[in-house]
Amino acid sequence: MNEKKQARVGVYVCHCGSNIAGVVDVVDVAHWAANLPNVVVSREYKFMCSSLGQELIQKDIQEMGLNRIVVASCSPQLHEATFRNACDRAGLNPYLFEMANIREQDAWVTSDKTEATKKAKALTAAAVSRVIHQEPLEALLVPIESNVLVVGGGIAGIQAALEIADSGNHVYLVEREPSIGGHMAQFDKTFPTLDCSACILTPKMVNVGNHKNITLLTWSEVEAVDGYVGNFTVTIRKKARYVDESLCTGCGVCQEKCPKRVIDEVFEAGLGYRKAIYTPFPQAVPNYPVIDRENCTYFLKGTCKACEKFCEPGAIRFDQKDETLAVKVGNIILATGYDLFDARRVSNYGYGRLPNVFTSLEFERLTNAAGPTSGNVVLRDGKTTPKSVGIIHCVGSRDKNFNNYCSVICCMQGLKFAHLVHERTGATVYNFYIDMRTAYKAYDEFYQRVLEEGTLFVRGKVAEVTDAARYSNEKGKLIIQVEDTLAGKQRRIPVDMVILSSGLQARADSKEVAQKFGISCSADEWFIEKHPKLDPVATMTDGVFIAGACQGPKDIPSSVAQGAAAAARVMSIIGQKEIQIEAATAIVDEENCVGCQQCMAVCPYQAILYLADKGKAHVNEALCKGCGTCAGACLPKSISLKHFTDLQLVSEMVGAMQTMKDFETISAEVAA
Amino acid sequence: MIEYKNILTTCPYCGTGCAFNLQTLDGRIVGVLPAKKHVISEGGLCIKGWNAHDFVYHKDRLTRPLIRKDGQLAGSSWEEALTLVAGKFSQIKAESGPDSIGFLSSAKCTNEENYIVQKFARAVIGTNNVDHCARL
Amino acid sequence: MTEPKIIGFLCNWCSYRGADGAGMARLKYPPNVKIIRVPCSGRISPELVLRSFREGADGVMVLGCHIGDCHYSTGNHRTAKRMPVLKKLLEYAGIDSERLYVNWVSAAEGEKFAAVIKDFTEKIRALPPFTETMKSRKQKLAEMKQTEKEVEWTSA
Amino acid sequence: MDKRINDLGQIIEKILPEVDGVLGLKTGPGGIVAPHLFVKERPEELELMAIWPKEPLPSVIRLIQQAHPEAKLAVVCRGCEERGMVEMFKHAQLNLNNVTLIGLQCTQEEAEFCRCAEPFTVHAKMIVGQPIEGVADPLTEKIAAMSQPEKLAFWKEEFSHCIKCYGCRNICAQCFCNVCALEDETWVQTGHLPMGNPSMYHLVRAMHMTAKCVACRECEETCPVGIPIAIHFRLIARDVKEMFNYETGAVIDQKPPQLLVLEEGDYERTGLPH
Repeated sequence: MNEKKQARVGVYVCHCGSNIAGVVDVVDVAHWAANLPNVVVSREYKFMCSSLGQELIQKDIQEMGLNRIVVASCSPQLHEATFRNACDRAGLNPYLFEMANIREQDAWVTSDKTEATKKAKALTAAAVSRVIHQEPLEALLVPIESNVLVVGGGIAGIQAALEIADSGNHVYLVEREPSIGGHMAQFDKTFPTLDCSACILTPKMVNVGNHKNITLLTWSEVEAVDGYVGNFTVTIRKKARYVDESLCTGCGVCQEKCPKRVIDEVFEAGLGYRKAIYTPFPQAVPNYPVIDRENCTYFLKGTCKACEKFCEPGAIRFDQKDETLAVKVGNIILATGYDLFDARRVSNYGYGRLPNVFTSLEFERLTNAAGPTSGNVVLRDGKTTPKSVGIIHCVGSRDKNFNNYCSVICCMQGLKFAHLVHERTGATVYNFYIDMRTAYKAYDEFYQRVLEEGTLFVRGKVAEVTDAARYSNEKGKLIIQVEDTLAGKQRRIPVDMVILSSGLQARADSKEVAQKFGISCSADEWFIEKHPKLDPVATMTDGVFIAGACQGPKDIPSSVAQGAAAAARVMSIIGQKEIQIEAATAIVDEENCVGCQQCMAVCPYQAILYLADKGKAHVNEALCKGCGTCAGACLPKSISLKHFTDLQLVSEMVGAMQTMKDFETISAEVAA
Repeated sequence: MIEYKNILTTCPYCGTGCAFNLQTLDGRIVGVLPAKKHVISEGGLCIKGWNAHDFVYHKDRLTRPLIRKDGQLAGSSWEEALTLVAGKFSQIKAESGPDSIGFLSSAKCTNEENYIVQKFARAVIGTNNVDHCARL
Repeated sequence: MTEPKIIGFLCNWCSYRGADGAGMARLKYPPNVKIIRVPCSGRISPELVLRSFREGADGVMVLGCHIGDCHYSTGNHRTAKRMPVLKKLLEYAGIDSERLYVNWVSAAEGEKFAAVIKDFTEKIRALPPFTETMKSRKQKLAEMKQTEKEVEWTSA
Repeated sequence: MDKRINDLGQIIEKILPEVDGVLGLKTGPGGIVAPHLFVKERPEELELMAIWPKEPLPSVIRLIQQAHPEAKLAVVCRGCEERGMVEMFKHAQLNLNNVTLIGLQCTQEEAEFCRCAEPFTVHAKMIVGQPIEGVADPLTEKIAAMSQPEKLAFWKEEFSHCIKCYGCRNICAQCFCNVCALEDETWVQTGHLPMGNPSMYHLVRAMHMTAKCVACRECEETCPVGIPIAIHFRLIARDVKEMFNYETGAVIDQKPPQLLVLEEGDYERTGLPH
């Protein structure tokens, strides 16, 4: 209270050349403001933001003992930082400064000069009234842990991990499956250049496996995340492999000898087999196998142990348990990828019911030389080569019944399939598309190439795939019923094989994961970036970044670019060594808090904790972003937002209202 | 054993005579509840009645007489305090007459206590200078 | 005819920048609205709005980011829940609920901001001054007596 | 003799040995009824047990539980009191796990006295009396139907009587804060009567009662000047139900709407611009 009585305010009204002075009578405003309560000095100057203008303020602070500064000039978005720094240089806490926006919100938008001057006075009075109640604040500095957690070992995660590890910082790369590689490891060729997917991916995977700065944790999942940017503690559960990693040489004898064959639903998309002890694919990194407990004969019946018998180094450990480890990291990159849209949901396309309807992933495995058919494109019977193939685009995408969005990759994927079918079988290929989307470098050229190869394109959404033949030429075939919107007629096209270019969708557990890491999901359950254009890999939670398809459908080049971008953002934070935390945070008056927990529920950042022993709320300043939603919600006003307290806002409002009322009285008197 | 009960009493503040229940928990007064069926207050109270219990455990409440000695207030016994007051009264009355003394009584006293105060003023000291705030 | 006095609470990230945008585009609008910057529209408690009315504001504007675009992700969801209830309360108390205006203006919507201010100022201008409507009969009586006295004094 | 008293007495007698206390009402001197904690050490006090007029038992049970967090308590509650306790539970003010609810259904006469739409308990395990339909509140309807100037005139008149005793706040079970915005000069001008228009006191309080008021009418009953204060709260409660599908006290694990983000369709019902 005492301090407020002693508030010594300096007011500085800026001409901004003629930008303000051309409309507002700045001299009048400055003279008038000199009579406001607590104002010690009031000046006007041509350009307050110039170094001379700033020096004026600094000199007055030092010579006249000013302890509050108001500058009436442009928008605080432009020069709040400038003047705060000037105050700081003169030894005045920057939070004892306030700005009145008389340019963007007055001089530039008001035609009448008298009215503009009145408004400038009201805004200045509001700022003076507010600044008296402002309090000095200190920004908190916290050191940054240089270790980084990357979640997801697909191409985006691999790229991010390598970039950071190469810069000399340590990375924990956590992958849920037994090997890194992600979806890319399952593909045969990549569009538009048709490089072999494994050929370009494997070197990177090996690099990750050997990197001295990468701790690779496969067959592991993140259990919990605690803390804030620079200081996260992450709990990771390392699932039991039943193989001692320090002894296993990756020779593969165990897989040979294991008598139990299991259909491989994950890597081979259900088309091939693996053993109960397995690595998902020969180039897996790390190359240690995993025992699938649910199918292992020993775990089911208590006898077998074939793998143990034949393992020369003796690496099999049937008694291995899940391990939990806690790591300290400063930043987190989520690259958790996507799930393939389940084509069964589009029941009229017959997947799961009609054997020769394939999903895109199944087809990828069919064409892969290391796949179940050694790269032969054949029907479900395993031997017949199709003579005609229909490729349906936009399966589950751009569809009100399923996903509204475009899955981005399916057009190019469909074209790639058309090319591969043509190349491997010489079959007639039909592509059914809604719109052909071949943006980006060399994509449309690829489309032209496929056109020239003789693939037939039908523009229209496929209504149905059926085996109910109506005509003799349809017997034993799959009939694609489609409205050809270019020809304007219904068509029935009989083919031997149908490939559904399924869309991408968010991981089934993406909401759960988002909650764990304190970020949010869109309605489609993709992770939300901080800004859709200007901050695509950051999230609303500082220190948590997203890369690749977990943010939305993406092809390989974009995923790689995002992985690298996220790594760059993380390295920029690590380079700062310590990070400044917002000073205008919320604070709880513990004596008055009644512990109703409303503030906790409304906080978008989970920055408010409940101290159960005291029955009070408590703000974690490092997590608080200063939105003040809690202060708006608290009924007894026991939580307040520093620099935007009730008293400050009300004083500002009263300052403006009082000036407006005063002018009203004056004009009424003049009229009388 | 948890002991929660209500004790019916009359508001001490003014002459209206509103009633309320003093809520007590484990022997301590914890609040006021208006008495709904009471003929005078009919379940209502004014702001004074609602806060009538507040002073009981207040840290600033005087719990023993204080005497100013050498410019400092110091705790003393009732015996000492009353002797001092009686002595001063007699002294002032002897020096300046009974009308140099006045009595202000309190709304926080009961009717009977206020009666005693005026009786004391008139019969013992011999003055009609009596007033109080309980005649609201 | 007195000019309406209007207080606008604007969020820092969208609406305040939208207002700056209107300035940068030199769009003209009435000077009646005095803007108070808050970090998020979720910071605006109903008490702040009511206190502005109590202070004599003829209208109060609450502008924030569009739903889904909040800088603080869900701060403006609170606005969307509190303010409709407050509008209803004003209505039940006999106060024209149009005096409280809630809308969403993004940083890019300078034009919308100027239009919104124009519309709202005109709407409020059409209503009687707020403090006038709030005067009790006693106050009005006292004022009448006051004027009578003045008239007597001047005529005498 | 009201049969409910006998039934209730039997229930309490039965559970008294199992709990640390049963909160109910007891007739005191001069026939004045007040809340009382019946304990197994003094079962004879049950002779004096009463059920009417009702008292704000949710605030009393909170008081007792805060002093004795581990105590096993039971409480006799009517529909409104039960709703009140559910709302307090949602705001972490009451641990319902340690409280046994003994429901008491109101009679037609009692419901009419309170102008109560829901004079019955739903969550209580043991219930005394037969549930009845609620009654409509004619006064709320009358005020809702008024024109805007009529409403303004009505409330100006009513609020001009207010003596700011803070009784409506003090008696309210949902007003459990340690400090109160209504005592803060930032919001409510102190030392002025009659209070100004618009009344900061009553409007701020009405906002604070959003999604909290359980229509127990204690505030109206205790108001020394008879202002029908709860009407604002009840009218808003209708809107909250309509906009956010929330009814106070109805579902124990449903969070109050102001604590949740907008759900599908919420926004459309708020009437805010698109």
